[in-house]
Amino acid sequence: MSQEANKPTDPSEWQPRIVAFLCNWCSYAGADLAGMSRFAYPAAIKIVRLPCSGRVDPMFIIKSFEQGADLVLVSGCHPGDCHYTSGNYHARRKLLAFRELMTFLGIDPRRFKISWVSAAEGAKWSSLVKEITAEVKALGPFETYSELQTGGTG
Amino acid sequence: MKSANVDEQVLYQAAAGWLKSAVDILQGAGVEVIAPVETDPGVVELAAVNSSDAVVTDYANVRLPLKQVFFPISEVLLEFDKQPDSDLDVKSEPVASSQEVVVIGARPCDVAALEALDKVFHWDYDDVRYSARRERTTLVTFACTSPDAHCFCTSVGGSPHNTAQSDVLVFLGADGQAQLQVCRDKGTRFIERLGDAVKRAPAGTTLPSPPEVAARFDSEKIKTWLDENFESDFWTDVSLKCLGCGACSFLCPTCHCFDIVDEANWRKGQRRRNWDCCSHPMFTKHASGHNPRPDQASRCRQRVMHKFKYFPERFEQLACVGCGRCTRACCVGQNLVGILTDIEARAKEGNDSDAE
Amino acid sequence: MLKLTIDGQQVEVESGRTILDAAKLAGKEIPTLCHHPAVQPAGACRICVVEITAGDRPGLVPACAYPAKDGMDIQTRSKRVLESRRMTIQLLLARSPGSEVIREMAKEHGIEEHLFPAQTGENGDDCIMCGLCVRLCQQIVGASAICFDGRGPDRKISTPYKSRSDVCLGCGACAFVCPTGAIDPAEYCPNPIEKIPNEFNCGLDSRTPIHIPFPQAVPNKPFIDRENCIRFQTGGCGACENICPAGAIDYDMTDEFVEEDVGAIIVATGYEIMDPSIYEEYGYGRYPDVVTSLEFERMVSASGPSNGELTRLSNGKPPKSIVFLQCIGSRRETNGKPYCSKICCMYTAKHAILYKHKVHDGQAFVFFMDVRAGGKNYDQFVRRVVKEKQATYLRGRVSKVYARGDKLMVRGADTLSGTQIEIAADMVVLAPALVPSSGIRDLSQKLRVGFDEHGFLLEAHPKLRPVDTNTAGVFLAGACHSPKDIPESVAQAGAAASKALGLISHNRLSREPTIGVVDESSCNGCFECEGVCAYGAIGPRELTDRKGNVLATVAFINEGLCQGCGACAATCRSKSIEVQGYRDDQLFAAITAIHR
Amino acid sequence: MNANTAITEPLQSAAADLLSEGKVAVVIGYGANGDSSLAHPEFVRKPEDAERLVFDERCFGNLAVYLSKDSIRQMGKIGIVVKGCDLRAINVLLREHVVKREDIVLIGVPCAGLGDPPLQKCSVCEQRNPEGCDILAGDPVEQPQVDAELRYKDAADLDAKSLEERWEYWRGQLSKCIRCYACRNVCPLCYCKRCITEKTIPQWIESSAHLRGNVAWNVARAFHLTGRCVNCGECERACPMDIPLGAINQKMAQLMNEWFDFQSGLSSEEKAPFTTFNADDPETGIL
Repeated sequence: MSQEANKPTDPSEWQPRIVAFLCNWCSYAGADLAGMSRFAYPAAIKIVRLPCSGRVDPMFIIKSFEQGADLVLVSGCHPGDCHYTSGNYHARRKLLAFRELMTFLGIDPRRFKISWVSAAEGAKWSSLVKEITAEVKALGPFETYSELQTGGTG
Repeated sequence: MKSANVDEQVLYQAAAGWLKSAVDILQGAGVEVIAPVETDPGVVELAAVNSSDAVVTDYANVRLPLKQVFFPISEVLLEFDKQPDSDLDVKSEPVASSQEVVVIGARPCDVAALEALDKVFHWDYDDVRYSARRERTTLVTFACTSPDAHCFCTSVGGSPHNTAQSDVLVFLGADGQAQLQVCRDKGTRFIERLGDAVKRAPAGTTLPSPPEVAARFDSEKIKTWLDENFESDFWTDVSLKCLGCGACSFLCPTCHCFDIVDEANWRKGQRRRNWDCCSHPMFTKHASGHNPRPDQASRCRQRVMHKFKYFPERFEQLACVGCGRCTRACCVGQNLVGILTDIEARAKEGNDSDAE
Repeated sequence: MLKLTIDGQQVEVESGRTILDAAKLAGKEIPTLCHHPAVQPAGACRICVVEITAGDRPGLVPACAYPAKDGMDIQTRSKRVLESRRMTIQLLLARSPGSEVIREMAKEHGIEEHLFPAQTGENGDDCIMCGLCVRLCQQIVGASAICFDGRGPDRKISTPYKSRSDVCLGCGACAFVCPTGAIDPAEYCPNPIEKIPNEFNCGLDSRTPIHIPFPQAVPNKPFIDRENCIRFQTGGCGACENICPAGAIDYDMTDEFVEEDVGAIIVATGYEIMDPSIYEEYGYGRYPDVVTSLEFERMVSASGPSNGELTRLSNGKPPKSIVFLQCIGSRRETNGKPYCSKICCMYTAKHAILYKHKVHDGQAFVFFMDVRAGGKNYDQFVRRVVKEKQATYLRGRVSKVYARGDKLMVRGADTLSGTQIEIAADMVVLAPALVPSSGIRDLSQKLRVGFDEHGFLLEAHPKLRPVDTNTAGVFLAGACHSPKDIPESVAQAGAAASKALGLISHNRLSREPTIGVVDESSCNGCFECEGVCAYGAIGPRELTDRKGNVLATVAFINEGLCQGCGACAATCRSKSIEVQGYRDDQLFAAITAIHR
Repeated sequence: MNANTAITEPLQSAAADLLSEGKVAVVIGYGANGDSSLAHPEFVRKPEDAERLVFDERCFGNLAVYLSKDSIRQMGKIGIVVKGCDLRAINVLLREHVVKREDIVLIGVPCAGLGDPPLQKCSVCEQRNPEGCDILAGDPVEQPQVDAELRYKDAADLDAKSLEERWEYWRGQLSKCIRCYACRNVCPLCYCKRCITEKTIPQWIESSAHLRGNVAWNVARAFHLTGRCVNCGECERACPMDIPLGAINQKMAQLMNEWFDFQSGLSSEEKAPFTTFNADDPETGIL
């Protein structure tokens, strides 16, 4: 896996677009640590830094899909570790409910991941990104969503 | 719209199966056919059809009015793209394809509503998109057979057999037979296309008499009252139950307000025209935050005033065809006819008191 | 005021007082037995007799019961008085020959020969039949559980019919006031008499319901422990009120909640020690001579339960050999605390010295993992203990403590010499791990301060903001943050205090700008944001017109409390809250910019 | 249409009393609306007009929606006719400080269910007799035992389909949306002064009635009602395009019930699920 991540990407190969919303204190720091510790991971992931996973509004996820994301990840501190005491607990309730809503509407829930990565888990971050990148590559482009623009009464 | 009234409205007869032949012939000629189809149980909408099998004929009216064929709910006006290494690229959407369209089966009220839309979209500025769609489209209207309690076309100058703006008015008979009345020259072309499927009706053939739609009010009296009652508690009272949704306007065959929006990220996007509605508070809200129609009372007033005062003043016709959709769709039982008869009653009261 | 003369000395007392009261004022000592200031006098024991020589009917009267009168002339040590007292003592000696108190009194009065034969058996116990206990139980406790029972030689203090009493509270007041210590309430009390353990002394002795919690308490005033106070349990007693000369006792005082608006909070809730009985191998809780370091600290303290006399709890003899065990629960990854409790190395060295002060010929051993003596002069101190052979330091752990005879066998490894050793000890002192105070989690939730897996409160940054918490205005001092010794705690407390002063000494508060801001024009005032705010930063704010009419109540974010997490912004359905620096339009731009 | 006189009469007299005693400035109730199939909202401000109030099997509307309307609130204290289902919405409004309990007088009406066949919400209604009202018009009706299984039946039926089938279904349904916002405006809990769709900086939800905008709008609508929606079914009733919005709301209500043992609107005290948490909340599917 890590070798693959280090390989130069084949420009002809389809590259997924992953949007990740990371909390500033744990997951963003974990991603930082992954970098400092020289853990390689695929470049398909684009990070939006937030103060806390509790800041995530489901609209962020919808908008990411609208903009062509093939996968959206929200990552925060482990339960009990929230820098803001309880933001990730609120996020957990909302985001899991949001995923159920997606699923109910028939939008593939595999396109939306939630994870807890602490500031100390650089290695976890690296392997997580590798894992989800491989998964989304296997799933292919998120056509269900990208075709929506032309659908509807309009 | 380049389909002039014919000098003499000629009547044709069609045997059972004419509709199937018509659809087949039109599709064979590369014409897009739009007809009433059942989309949900008990719900009929106008939609493109591939065969006559899907076409339904026993319905009161379609849910979304005919206007959507010419004035879509949402349409792209232009697209823009700015890539880092190139100039801004702006692409205007083609106005409309040149493909001919025949709409079979709209109701006379919906078709008559186009008269109002034609005037609006053709007034100080020619709306090329609307006009192009109108131009390529032939309207084969089904005469109305089953008006319901909410219908009031006869009170606003229409009738179940109104021929206004129809190219052909079809009177469906039993067993799939029909009488086709050619009203405009596009209709003549349509009849010609049908060939053997139709033949001239013998002289003296009579048309069925239109079903009864009771006259409910006198729009002249209403206008007189509206002229003098811009400020009236009536508007507050009548608007109390209105929740300000857009169901009435969006389903109205003559409502034509729209909004233009840009949907874009920071590189590319579209400019779209979307239906809008004067019941929504945002409709008149200024960028400053000021809203000249700050409450539902003023918005309700606007809707009635526009249809029964402003529009007639400008275009010498009402902006209402009496289809009754607004009343049927209203989730709080707001009733346009009720409002208008109330107004009429007030107008009378006023006259009486004036007389005293 | 009454004027009287006692042993030739003029004294003034209020009317209604007794001769005994007057004598006390005059500084004249009159021996008493059946007297207690809170109980109505009975004059039963006659030991307090004095002689009235003038001003009233002359003769011998009991000072405790006889009212003082104006113009009285009283002798407390006249020949008649002393003879009478001696005779009384002689009789008491016959009745209670074994009583220390009576014998002491006899000695003081120069009695060498016993005039009467000593009673034996049941008729010769320590009870002098003064009835103080009976009066007390009736008048003060209000229980009337005991009385005189039987006649003549069979007369005894007991419950009626000598059966176990169901009105006896088991308060033990009878035993407490008995001048000769003759009463064992367990004889008639249906409930086990539970002494109230003295918390400050680790329960090594007991205390009264009204007590001063510990010697250096601030304020240094007694308080009433209501759960154990008879007054609050039965409405009886009131002894403390009766005898308090300052009239300071007020039973109507209640606990009150005091609300103060403050600009900063310093948390200094300290630590507790972990209960070492979970480690069965050390025998704590099973062997009385296995004690914790804190118990040992009290045992050697001059103000402790034994007034500084170090004795074994099992047999009261001084421990001739003592073993100190370090790291009980500390630095233990499994079934313990992974951290170093930091203070144990130093206090154990101190304890070794204190032990040698108490037991000069005793032998002390210390089992340790490492000696962690980082700190000014710390290492020198420990080395002195080792060098001066105050204690023998053994590097290794103890596997088992078990009893053999009256000794505790301590079996452990000396890893430096590579041998197994076994020490026969009289006392074993454990140094348990330090843990945060038990209420810390509740408190941290109230203060919205994070805590680590052990319950120690989290600092904002381990290096750069070690005194701050992530909640603005809340600072940490001492062992609530991590195990700390006194100098460190004092240093941190000073830092916390100056941080707090720095915060509140300015007219305006400056802080990072990434905080929530409410759009008051669109806020619905549903206050769902309030529910998700971890800092209590959101409250209501009334929007008024110029006349002061309330137009709407909207959310208001306290800029000083908000930490900018954005949970409120994500919860607000009308999007009326923005977090500066993470505004919706900024995030929208970030999301759309990701995709080309 | 037969007005239920056993309820209508006490209802009218209660309204007349409240108005004549000056306890309320307006009574929101139902009016006959001729022979229409829907009784319309009636705003009675004079005691003599109380006779305009009715209660019958056409009283579908949830009048709680008017409690947040400025035009009504300006009148003063409000008396409102509530069925058990409507009361649940009012409980949420109370919890969310939209109205104060002391500013409204609740006139409860017992309701054995509306619609023929009965509405789904009526077949699982456990609040046939609204509790905690100030006035109860008419005698209580029998409250049958409700099969909790059926409470979320519409959602469960869709849940039984495959992901692809569901997408096919909702694609079709949401394509119909014309963005008239009747669902929002009729909802008693959609009282935002500024709906998220009306915020333009940034515009999270595209206003165009294309499927992408429609999905965004309907997801936002459903999510904003999660843990709040009382399943009164007004959105679905109001939708001129007959989109089965109730099933989406049911799904989210089912989740809240399953995960947090929470049913919205049963009390005005309980915290909404999205404003609180438990450390041991469900956590499946988190990496």
